[in-house]
Amino acid sequence: MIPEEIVRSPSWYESSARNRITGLLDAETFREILGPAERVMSPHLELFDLPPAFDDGVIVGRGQLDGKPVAIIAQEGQFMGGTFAEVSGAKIVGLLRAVTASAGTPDGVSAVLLLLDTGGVRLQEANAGELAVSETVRALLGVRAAGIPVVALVGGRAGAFGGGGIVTACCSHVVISEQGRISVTGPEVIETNKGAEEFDSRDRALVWRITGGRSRVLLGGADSYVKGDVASFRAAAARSRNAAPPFTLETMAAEQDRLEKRLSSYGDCRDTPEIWARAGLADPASVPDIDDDAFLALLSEREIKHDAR
Amino acid sequence: MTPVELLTRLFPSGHEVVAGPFNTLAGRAILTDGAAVEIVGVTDGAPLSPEIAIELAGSIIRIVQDGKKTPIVLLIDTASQRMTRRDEMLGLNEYLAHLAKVVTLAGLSGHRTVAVLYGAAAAGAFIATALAAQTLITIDGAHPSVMDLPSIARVTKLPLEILEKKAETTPIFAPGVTPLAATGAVLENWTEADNFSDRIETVLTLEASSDTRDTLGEERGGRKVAHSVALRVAAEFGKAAR
Amino acid sequence: MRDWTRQKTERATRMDAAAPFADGKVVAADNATDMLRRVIKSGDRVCLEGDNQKQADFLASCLAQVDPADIHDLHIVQSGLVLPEHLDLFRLGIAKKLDFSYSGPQSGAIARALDQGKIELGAIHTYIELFARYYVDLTPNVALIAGVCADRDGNLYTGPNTEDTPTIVEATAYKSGVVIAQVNKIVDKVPRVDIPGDQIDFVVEAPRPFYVEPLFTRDPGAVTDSQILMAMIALKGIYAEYRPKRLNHGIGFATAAIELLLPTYGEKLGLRGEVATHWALNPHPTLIPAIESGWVEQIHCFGSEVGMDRYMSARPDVYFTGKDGTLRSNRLMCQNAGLYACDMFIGSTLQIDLAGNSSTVTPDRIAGFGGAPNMGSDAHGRRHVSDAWLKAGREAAGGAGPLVRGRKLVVQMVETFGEGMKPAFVEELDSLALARKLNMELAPVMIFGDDVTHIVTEEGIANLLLCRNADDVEQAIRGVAGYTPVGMARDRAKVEALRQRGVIRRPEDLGVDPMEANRNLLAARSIRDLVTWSDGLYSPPSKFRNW
Amino acid sequence: METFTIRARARAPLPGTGRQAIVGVVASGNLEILLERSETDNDVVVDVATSARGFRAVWEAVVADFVTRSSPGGVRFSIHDNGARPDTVTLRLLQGVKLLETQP
Repeated sequence: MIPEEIVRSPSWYESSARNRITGLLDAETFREILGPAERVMSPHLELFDLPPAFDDGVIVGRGQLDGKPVAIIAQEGQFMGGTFAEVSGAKIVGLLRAVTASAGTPDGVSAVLLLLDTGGVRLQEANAGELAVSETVRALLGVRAAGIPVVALVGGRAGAFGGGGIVTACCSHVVISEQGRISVTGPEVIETNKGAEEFDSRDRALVWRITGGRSRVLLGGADSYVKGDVASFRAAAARSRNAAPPFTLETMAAEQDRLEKRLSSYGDCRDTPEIWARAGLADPASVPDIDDDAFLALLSEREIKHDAR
Repeated sequence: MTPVELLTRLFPSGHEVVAGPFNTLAGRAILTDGAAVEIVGVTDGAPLSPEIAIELAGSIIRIVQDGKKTPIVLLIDTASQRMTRRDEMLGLNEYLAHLAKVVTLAGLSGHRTVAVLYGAAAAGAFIATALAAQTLITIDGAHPSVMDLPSIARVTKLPLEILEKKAETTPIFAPGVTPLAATGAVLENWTEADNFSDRIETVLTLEASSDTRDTLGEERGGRKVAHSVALRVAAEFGKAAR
Repeated sequence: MRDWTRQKTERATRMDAAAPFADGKVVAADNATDMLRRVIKSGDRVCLEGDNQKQADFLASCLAQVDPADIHDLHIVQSGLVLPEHLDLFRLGIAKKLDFSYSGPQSGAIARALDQGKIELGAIHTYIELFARYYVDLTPNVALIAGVCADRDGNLYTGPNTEDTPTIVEATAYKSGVVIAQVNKIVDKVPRVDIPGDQIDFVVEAPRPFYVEPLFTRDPGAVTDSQILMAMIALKGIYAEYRPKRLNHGIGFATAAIELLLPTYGEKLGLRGEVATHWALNPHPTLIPAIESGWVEQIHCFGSEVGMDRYMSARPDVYFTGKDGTLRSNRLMCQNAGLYACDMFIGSTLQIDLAGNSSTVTPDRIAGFGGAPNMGSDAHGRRHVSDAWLKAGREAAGGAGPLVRGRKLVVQMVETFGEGMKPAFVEELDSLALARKLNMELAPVMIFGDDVTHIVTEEGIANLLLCRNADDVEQAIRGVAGYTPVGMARDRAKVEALRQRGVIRRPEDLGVDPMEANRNLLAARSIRDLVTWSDGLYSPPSKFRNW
Repeated sequence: METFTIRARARAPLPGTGRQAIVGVVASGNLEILLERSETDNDVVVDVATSARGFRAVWEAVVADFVTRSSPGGVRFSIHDNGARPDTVTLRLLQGVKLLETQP
């Protein structure tokens, strides 16, 4: 009765951070660090008369994916927009530093899975949040420099905005679904500052054409495009940890080249269908509307893989 | 303070820095002992665009490729990242991340990296520039911020006056050098009376291989729990493996 | 000797005055305001077509530009007062008196204007009631209407959004009024003639297409577990119980949840083909999965819905379509269908009092009624029978006597607490305070308690048909009012006795497990899923997309 | 924010051996509940921190009904609430005890 294309298995977009972890890792392997019962919570939300969360919206720990140990970090986008703050950020940074320190030891992991679902910095803790992003960037690159891939998974309600967009692009590999969004300044903020003529945030098709999963993967801003179910994210995470670029001067020089070319090729475009037309896509206007299977087929035809991240 | 005034005070022994495209600058300076320092910068409070980010990153990659492990001083006067639909469409997040990555790579590759913030830096641009260096120095009058208070008021739906009042009790969210220094973002703030040349030479000799900003924030009382939380997570990480 | 043709003479005078601004029937957009100045006179009754969906928005902005010194004291008679320009007419002094049905986004502004004395209020009607008065005592002198396209003879294609237009035009044109249509385009030949040209006096090609509000689009992504629980309770306790085949749904999320549960939970209950086969309903996108799963025989629509046109054209066995292939909607006909030919109305409300009266009025908003009081009322003139109708009638009568007539099922679904933890159950409706403040003789009540047969909340069902006196009704309502003050003040013994009588049925009495009420039960969990169900035929408006 | 503690006596201890569980998220109109088997016998403790002021009586009624229905003796419920309605609170409480009961 129900069309096959309608995902009936748990949807990444709808799942909580905890349920995403459960679906992503091998059964019964997740070990949470500083779990809810430890009550490591934001000391600042009280000042704003806001209820805290037992985990401050970030769940960290380790487990196994296809039998190999991984470290995992998941932001809960429904709590305070999944924001980077003093405690939530410190949990991320602490885990990343521990991964680097354990590289090559029996406690080492094969990869870090970073489940982003964030509006960026928590403004009630703006300075701590901003620093947490900066410390995350540095700790994450430390992990990569130690030879351990960091895989970003983006497909939650909050997307990966603000500092979250920057952190995403620092990862070795970015997995995204149609609903996933990556950006720095959110459409609402651009509209507030520059007017609806610059960016009409209520035009959601436009928002997705600019920031959404399909646009990002076509432009090279994400590496793996998956259907929106948790199982597809799991499969992509397992695949991509073996094919991640190292964090080296060569990779950065290649990224410099890749990003320079993007600017010179598409810098004068106003909307993504212009980019796609210029890139030689047969029917650029249809890209947002075709189904996932058709889009995946289009991607595999074009082979836009790059190692420059 | 203009970039030239700043350079003259930092490097009285000499500097050869030229303006590049898009409000960037690049060049070299000489320390009092004759050692060289690479200079990369952004000027005039220019919002950080993909063009600026890629220009700065390109300069730094060439420095690292040089292989001499010369210290790099970043002179920063930007704004926030540029807020346009076009820049976001082109993946501004990747350009900002690329810049942050390249600055970090320089540090990991043996270059001492110090950012001197002599103007503004905000939000994502702050992360990609000043905060990406191993050490951040501010000059009196510098204005680092995450977001200005009126915008925070709008997003948090709190009246500005209330927010201003709360800012008096905690450095955790308000813009400016003092609160950001308290949270550990800024190592030192230099005033008009300071000898910039002595100072920069001292800072360049500091060991900076690990990120100690959370320790600094704990010591200064601006971020009381970040460091201990990070340590607890790290301590548990090994245990969770068994 | 009395002149029996004054209206015809007056009309001829106005037409002559307007002629210089027209080329035959065609008026250039730039001339529209000047033409209106010649055609409309102070004190006229004017229908400026606008309902809860389509708007003659260009003509509205033209009318708002006339000088109140030239034209004033207009009496506005139209179903929807929803554009800012509509309010401008009163603010500027062009219009004075108002008879309407629905205000939606302007509900706050109307309440303020009434309070300030800017509007002299005739009455708030249900649609069908206002339309009826067009033919008795509120006949428009001038009608400003909207269509998709027209030819130079004035033949009008109103298309999927036909809605109120034929009703307005009929009343105006056949009583010597003047009818002016704004169209998106003037063409050589219209796809079909919805309104014949001899009823249309002028056509104006508007600079942009007339506005249509996607009022009936509910994003499955926003359906909550509580709404799913209520939908399960309704399906098991009402649909499966009474088997209503012909029905109307309101626009709330709870009924959207029912629509999305039909192919899943409804299928499990074995209800396909047994209930909900024939509808008087706008083209709800959330009904697509049920239609595609073979639940629905046919649907007649009040209006269209943005993005649904292609889908409906491809499903002519279900929807009413013209020879050109597009939907034909008609609000008057569909309202009639809802009143006389449906066995059930089920919809949401904002407030219910202890007698079961319900209202969507809040202290500072007058949203009007639209069609709900009509859909949600028992038609005493009904004479044909159906099983559902008879069963409800027998429950109300307490038996099956020789002259027991049926009852329409009128079901109100409401979560015990609304936005901001505001209790939905109250001792006194806010509309009474509003009526006192504005000196209204009749407080605006959406559905009177004596028409309501069932109230569904997340706490269960109160079956008012089985109540035998006012005390039964009050305790039955308190019994499903949960933890609101009204609910906490219930008489526990009486409520338990009502439960024994089957007046109150809890989820557990129905075999509904609240733990199973979750979004995995929905046949579609997102707008994107609805597009997939429709095989790509549904193209939702941009504001509903997340791709 | 308003915080208070509600104490109750259940008919019996909650079955099962799970030590702790968490359900829900502190999203708008939602809540999280941390359940810990830390009380003795039939004691039930509910610590509430809620963003909605003035609803203590409602919380007490909800908890009383829940304790009658589920008998979660020996469990401490720690709640962070962001304006959840009573039916959501009841649902999360039921989900929580089910999770705690069935956990290894």
